[in-house]
Amino acid sequence: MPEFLENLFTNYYETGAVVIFGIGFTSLLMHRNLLKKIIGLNFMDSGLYLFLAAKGYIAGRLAPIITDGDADPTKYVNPIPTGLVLTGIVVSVSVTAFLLALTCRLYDKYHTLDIDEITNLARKERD
Amino acid sequence: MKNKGALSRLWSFAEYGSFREEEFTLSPSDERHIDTDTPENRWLTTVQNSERSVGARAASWFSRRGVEIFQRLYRVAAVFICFTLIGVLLAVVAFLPPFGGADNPAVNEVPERYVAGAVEETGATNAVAGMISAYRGFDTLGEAHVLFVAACSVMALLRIDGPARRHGCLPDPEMTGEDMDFEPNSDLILRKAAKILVPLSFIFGLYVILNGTSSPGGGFSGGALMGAGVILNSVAFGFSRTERFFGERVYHIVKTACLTVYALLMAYFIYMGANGIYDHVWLGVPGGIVSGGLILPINIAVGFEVACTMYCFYALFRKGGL
Amino acid sequence: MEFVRNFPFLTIVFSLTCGVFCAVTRGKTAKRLCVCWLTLTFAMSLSVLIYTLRTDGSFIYRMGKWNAPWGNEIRVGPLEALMATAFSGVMVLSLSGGMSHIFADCEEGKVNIYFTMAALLTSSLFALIYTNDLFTAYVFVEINTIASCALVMLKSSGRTLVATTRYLIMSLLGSGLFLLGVVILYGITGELLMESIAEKVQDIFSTGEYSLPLTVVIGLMSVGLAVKSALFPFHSWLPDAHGSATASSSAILSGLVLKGYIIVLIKIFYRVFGLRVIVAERVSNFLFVYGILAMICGSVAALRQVDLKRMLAYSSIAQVGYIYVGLGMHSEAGMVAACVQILAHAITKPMLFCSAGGFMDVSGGQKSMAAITGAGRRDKLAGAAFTVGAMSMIGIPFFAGFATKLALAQGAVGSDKIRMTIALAAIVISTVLNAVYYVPVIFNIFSGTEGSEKAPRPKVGYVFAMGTFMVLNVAFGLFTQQITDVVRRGLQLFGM
Amino acid sequence: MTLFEGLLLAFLIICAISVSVTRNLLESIIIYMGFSLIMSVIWLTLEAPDLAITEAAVGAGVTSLLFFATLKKIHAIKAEDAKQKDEEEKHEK
Repeated sequence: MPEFLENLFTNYYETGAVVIFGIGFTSLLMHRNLLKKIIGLNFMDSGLYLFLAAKGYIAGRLAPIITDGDADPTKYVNPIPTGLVLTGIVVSVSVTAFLLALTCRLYDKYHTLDIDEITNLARKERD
Repeated sequence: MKNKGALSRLWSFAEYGSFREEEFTLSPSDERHIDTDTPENRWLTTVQNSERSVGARAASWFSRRGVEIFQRLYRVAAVFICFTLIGVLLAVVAFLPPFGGADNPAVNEVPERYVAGAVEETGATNAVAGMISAYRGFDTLGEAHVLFVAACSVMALLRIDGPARRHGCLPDPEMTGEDMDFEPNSDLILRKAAKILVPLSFIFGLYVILNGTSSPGGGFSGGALMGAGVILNSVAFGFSRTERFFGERVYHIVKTACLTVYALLMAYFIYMGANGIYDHVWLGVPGGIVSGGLILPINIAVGFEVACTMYCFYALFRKGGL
Repeated sequence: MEFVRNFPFLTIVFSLTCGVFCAVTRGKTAKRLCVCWLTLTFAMSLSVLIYTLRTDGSFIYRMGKWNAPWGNEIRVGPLEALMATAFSGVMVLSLSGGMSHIFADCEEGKVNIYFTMAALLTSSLFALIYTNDLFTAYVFVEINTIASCALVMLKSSGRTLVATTRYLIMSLLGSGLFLLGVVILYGITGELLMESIAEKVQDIFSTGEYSLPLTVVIGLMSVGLAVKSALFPFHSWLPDAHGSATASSSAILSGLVLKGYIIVLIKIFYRVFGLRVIVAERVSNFLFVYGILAMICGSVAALRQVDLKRMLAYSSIAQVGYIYVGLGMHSEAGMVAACVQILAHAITKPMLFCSAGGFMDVSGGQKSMAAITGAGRRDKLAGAAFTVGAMSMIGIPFFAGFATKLALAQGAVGSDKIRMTIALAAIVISTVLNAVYYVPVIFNIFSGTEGSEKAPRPKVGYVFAMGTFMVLNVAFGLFTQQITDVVRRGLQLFGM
Repeated sequence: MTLFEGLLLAFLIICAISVSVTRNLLESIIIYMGFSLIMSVIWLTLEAPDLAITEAAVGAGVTSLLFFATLKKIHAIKAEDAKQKDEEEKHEK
């Protein structure tokens, strides 16, 4: 068990990332308020990206911007996770905008943000 | 059959926290249709009848007691599932290679070449820019289109066509008098600050885009900065002032042009690369503005697309149109 | 290099551009642009299929100047080309089969966005079929998710909005889990390309160093993609989304979108982890059990529906169960059965949804069972198509559905005894249940008087789509052996 | 682990939890904004300046703005509802 905790402490960024991911996942799954669900989604994504970026960090190295023509790979951190997270951030802002637009429309129609209530109201109407 | 009913209720409840199927079967509109007792429908009615009476009783019982019990149960179950998820993931983290280690599996020949070959092969001194727009350019093409898909969806949801157009979703502009959009001369501090900040964010955004090959940033971040500048402009001075230079027509032209140019550049690059044809792209001076070969035009195209999309999101949310 | 090798890449990239152009044109122009381009992609995919069959091999297409672990690449073999051909063909047919509904259900100024979404969806499906890189798969999974949600949402009634919200939330949970799987896998192997990961995974598996993370990764990816493809316990978003959308959207979503994610899952099983690891980790057992449950429960739920489209949606859940049972048999015959089922369902379910759209047209826009009584006599084409589709779903010989049941039974006979018993029993029960809920509908649509409502003059596209679907279905039933051979050959090349 | 990094991570987790706890939507959005800003500092400590810029512009900037715009719209609809209700009541009297 102490070894387990020690490992967790060594991988502290990943540990934090996983906890944030879990909290975000919980909010996305459980919250009935749509806005909080969306914030939860963003937390979940941030947790994921933190995890991914932590995989690319190498202690004591610099950001992968080559200065003075010194292209020695052992001096810079891994650029792959950074690039992937960049893609991920854009994806998550797109999804957030889409969900928020849906929220606006739903609130306009049903005057509530509670997804369960909205579902019940929607079921009563004829499509 | 009834067990299945209860089971499926449980499942649907477990996933969404509400009972769905029974309610649907019993929704008044459907009942009305089945109850039209024409001879042609009789088979259907008999099929449904026996089940429905039992189902109705069960449903009413559920709606009285079950909902509360299951709601509580569902919360407990969900919390349990989430804690299990976190626990499992923590266990995984404990077994992963140590953070920041120089001999982790992720440190292999792939990132090595991205760093070592960045200047010679892509002409970009920022290895991240070289990686996302040259080595793995196809991913980034997809990413730009994710943003485009989202912009189209938001437009389909929130754009208001027809006479109500000008006032947006807010039905009467006088009613929301405090609303800044419709009362441009609202806040002195904001306007004074915007006078300085708007040009600044434009310039900074352009700087980030143009220097994306040799310093942190690139199309996406620079575009977001420029988009923020346009948004700030319309917050401080009202939409009418932004519309002078940025209306729906401009938006469509810029976005289409940027995405088409991007796709064509990428197609050229991929086609040449895959067929082993030498492409006559000058890589430029590493570290300068004109560097990175195709990365610079790609960054510019992406940057303007992102700026347009960000403003488009905001305008659609605030007034239901560009 | 032959020029035909460029076709997969051209279909992916220019479908994106086609979508961009559709967004700035008016409805009618966008329709023409989209349908023409998709027909062209069909022709291109067909020629790629013929090329791969003639050369009897697969090829790797480098997406750029750099070779695989550094650059992106796509991989094309007979199976991929077959899937792409079928998907683009079904896409065109679904669009033209429900064209009048698209124009009726969408707001007038927003019809073009429908075609934008259709083009982007096709592009992402192609990318998912061809890709050889996990992160590319993630990016295109996201495009697929947003575009398919938008297809549901474009018929903007309250119910579709709610259905879209739930669909999107569930899909995002799924993609979150999938991406987490990719990230952990990147952490323990340091690769994103499928082949390189496969090598490292074999090492890890034999040394047992990261065995727990590996198990969790397989679980996360399977659950994530299962949520998105509506495997049984995660299915509840599907009936709402598929039942309330416009006819073409339901057809596309049921026939193609669900399959896209399953293809990614098959790729991951085959090319990333390898069947050996999957069997050893017992993932296939779970998939098998849930597949069986989906077959039974989906059919039972379909039995209880009074709404035609919801019934078809529940039937989709059962059919997805068939695919997962095939995946869970951990034998090659099972995989073949799963692929055959993907194809058969992709050509059958869109036909059923389009004919349901036809019934709604002649029944005053209603879709409950009571309202469509006699609809098959009012719209004879839709009636015929529905009958063919229902026959296929029940599994009458000489229709497409029979082929899958046969392949699945063959797969079951080839695997161990418990699986064989359960699978065969489930196939029989599910066949009976299918008959129980499809046959009354057939009687219903052909019973009663013709009614006063006369069908409007059918559109050319609609007639063409329905006719082609019927011919395809029968042809699939007749040439099952040949198709199965192509799939088997493709799978052999797939694993390499 | 330096104290600074530990503090940042702890702050992130506190933000994530407190959003679930708060009742006020505006508060939770502001908390989200803070979360994004802290996140962009964390990207800097992880030697990823590209991400820091993007997160600051996209996460803390545009996403939060979209949240605010949504909330404002919701409030506008709410206010309108209340007004309508008042008028109806007056009408009844």
